[in-house]
Amino acid sequence: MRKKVYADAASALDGVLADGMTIMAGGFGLCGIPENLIAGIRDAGVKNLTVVSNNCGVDDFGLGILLANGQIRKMISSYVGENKLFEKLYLGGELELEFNPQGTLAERIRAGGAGIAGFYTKTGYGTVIAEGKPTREFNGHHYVMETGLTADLSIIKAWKADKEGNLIYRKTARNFNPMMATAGKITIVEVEELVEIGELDPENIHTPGIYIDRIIVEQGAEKRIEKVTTRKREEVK
Amino acid sequence: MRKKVYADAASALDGVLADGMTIMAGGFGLCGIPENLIAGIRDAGVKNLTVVSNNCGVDDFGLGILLANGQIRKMISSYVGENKLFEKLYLGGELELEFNPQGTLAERIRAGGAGIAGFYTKTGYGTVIAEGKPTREFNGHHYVMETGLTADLSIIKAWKADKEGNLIYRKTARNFNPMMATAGKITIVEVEELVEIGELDPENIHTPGIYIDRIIVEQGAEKRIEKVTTRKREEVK
Amino acid sequence: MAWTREQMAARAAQQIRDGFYVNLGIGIPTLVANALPPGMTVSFQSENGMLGIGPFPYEGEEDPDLINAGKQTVTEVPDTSYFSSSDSFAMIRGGHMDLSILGSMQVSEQGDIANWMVPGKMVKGMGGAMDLVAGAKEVIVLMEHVEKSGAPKLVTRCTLPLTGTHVTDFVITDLAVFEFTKRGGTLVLKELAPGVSLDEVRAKTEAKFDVGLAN
Amino acid sequence: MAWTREQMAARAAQQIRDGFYVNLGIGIPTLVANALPPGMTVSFQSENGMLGIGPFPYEGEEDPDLINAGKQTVTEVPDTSYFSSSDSFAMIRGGHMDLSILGSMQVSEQGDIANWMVPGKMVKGMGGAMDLVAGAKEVIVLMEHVEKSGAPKLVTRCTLPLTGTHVTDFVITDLAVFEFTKRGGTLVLKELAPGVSLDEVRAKTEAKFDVGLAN
Repeated sequence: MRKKVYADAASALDGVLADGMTIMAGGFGLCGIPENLIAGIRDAGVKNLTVVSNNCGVDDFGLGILLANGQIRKMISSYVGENKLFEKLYLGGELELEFNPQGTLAERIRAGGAGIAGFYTKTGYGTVIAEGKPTREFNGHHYVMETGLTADLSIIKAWKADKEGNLIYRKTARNFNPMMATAGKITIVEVEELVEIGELDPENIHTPGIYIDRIIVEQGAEKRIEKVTTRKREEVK
Repeated sequence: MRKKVYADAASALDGVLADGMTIMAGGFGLCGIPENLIAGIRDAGVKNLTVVSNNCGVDDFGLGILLANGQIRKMISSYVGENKLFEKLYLGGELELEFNPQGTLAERIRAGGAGIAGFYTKTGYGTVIAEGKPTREFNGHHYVMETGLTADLSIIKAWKADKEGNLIYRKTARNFNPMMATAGKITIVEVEELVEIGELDPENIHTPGIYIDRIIVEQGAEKRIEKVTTRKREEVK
Repeated sequence: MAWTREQMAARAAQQIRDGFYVNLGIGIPTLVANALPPGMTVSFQSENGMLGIGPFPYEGEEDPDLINAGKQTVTEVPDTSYFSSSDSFAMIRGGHMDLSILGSMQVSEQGDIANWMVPGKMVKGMGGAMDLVAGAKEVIVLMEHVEKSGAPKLVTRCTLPLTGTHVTDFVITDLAVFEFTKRGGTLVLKELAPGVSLDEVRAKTEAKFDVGLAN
Repeated sequence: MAWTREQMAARAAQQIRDGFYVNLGIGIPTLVANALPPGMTVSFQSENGMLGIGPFPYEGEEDPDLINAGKQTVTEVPDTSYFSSSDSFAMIRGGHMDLSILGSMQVSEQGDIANWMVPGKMVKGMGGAMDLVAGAKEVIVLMEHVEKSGAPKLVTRCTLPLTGTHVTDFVITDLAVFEFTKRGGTLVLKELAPGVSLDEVRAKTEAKFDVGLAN
């Protein structure tokens, strides 16, 4: 029997957290982030974290709450523009920052999970991103070598899981979650709905259960929208 | 308007074939192979082909019919053991052969479609596969550099397509088809069923339409099984 | 008279061909979607993992799981597909996007783009911009011709940190349209906004360019 | 008396822990699935793109779209998932498979495996074997102790072309069970088949090994 289902974030995080560890956190902006697990890490108080995540939340939500709590030592991200606290900590030298182009970040995580130690991309050639990295020419074009990325722990968000950990994501809440699922030594998923094994369509499983160690059902998630943009409804004739 | 749907293999292949070209052909064994498109290439008689495919069919079926017709100059494959004609042509010097480990072949094709010019894998380090290839050490382990692979044409097989070319595959007939869809300069898909745009679930599209140039509906496919293995039905109580 | 932002977007929309797959950056480029002539089939991609982007949702129908790369709420269209960030950038990096339209702070006469970082200011990050300029088949920069300070943005060499080198095909500003003869080739002035003179463009452009105006 | 193929498979099955994800090669390894003790949750992976493999189908229910890596018709189980070949080998190469059980022609005392090619004979190809031995957390070789000619298959150095170097953890033959102390470490004899003597194993083994038999 595989027992992957845990009662809540605290129990799922029990025994896997340590000061100084590297954590990958799924999501793009505030979309598809594991809210309960982030809160659980805040409550656990673990420190000196290196966090790999495309963004760093906003001041009072998402990974921003770990920043505010002084738990993050270094971020590996592609964009952190939505977070004023980030700016303050960074400029004050309290926070390390490694920028990766978004596609390079996504590919480094995929590579880490896929046993690819390094790969060559055109992205960033001739820019500051390539400084100090090996380069190579293929068919007359220049490429930069980037390395695979793994983490001690990945915390991700999915829409549904079965009890084996087979996952499906919803719309653009998929984003970085599938790759991070593969790149964590331990991967914990937070889902909106847990179903029995056999209820998900085997042809449409986005992440096979082999990548998932622990599962919790999300409780009281806010699912905040960063930028509400709408159009006016046309007049009904 | 995108007009991707063609009447049959002959019309879909019209204008894209040339002697000496490189063709990727989807499938694993005889499972998930584009039968109509292979027959169309045989009928077109184009020669000196380099064919990238995990296997080479059997003597009278699958890519075997292009071998029999003397159209293939070189194969890039991981396993060709099911084909006696292959052996004869190869030993007679009429056929070039490049073996890739199956995972390396799959990853090279994915890389080719994804703009990754090269990558480092442990697979094959210290074996004949690594001869002449750059190697590199990452964290004390040895890796071989393999290059991305693209083709002039990819012919693939899917279960369903909508008219935009969004695809879903069926069971293990998926295999190499999704990566090859991304790595062909032109990609033609052969499907069992064509549906209207909007009929496929956007969360479960295995290959987005951007990768698909031409679509045909399969006619009279045999879907041969290479090795029928069954168990006896239990007695009904 | 210089083009408005909407007119710049409309001019960029003219570069889009029927059937194109297009990625629009944030800012002025987002206006391009609304400027397309009717009857064209164009799919917009968002690098957070969506191909086939519809308009903003009706009020009250926003879905927190459905946003574009600018983090704005959007909607599906009938041919929408969703995928992961790695699959999304495989699509971008692999050269499958016909066109990327994005803003910039500087473009050099070699087609280098600098659009992600101003030294001394807080660095927000490059997001997907470096992948887009490296990967798209065609790159159009949409930007004001000069800085608020009046400093030229079409420059001999970018003084700001680069996003990519030799990556620009087309530059559309509020004053003029430029095209590179090829990647890393020569910059050519193709059009002037109505009432804008060649002299004004020369005065406000540091980059060397040829004049290839249609008459 | 030497172990039968079924007994070898049963011995290999003892190495499988509850919850394991396992890839079985063709030949004797396929017999391992039937030798598992009841009550264990084990998922079998097939490198052509399937996790969670059921038994062979009933006669008449074969599905041409549902085969294993040996090209045999198989069935689904309730937790089956399907994926592409690149995703499948990402799973294998990335170290996510707990165990790979495969046959071999030779295993060296350094744990090198040679199982894909005999020079002079027609080369069939390595298929997924090189990826499996390089990627799986644990690799068990199941093979006859000697060639039909009587030549040892546990050798000082492989004379056949290699599949991987320093990759073997466990070797189960019809005569004995061996374990490597670690990857690339020392080969240790752990068990003898009933009625098989240490002398017989010594005589039929070229590879240097320590004796660590339980009493």
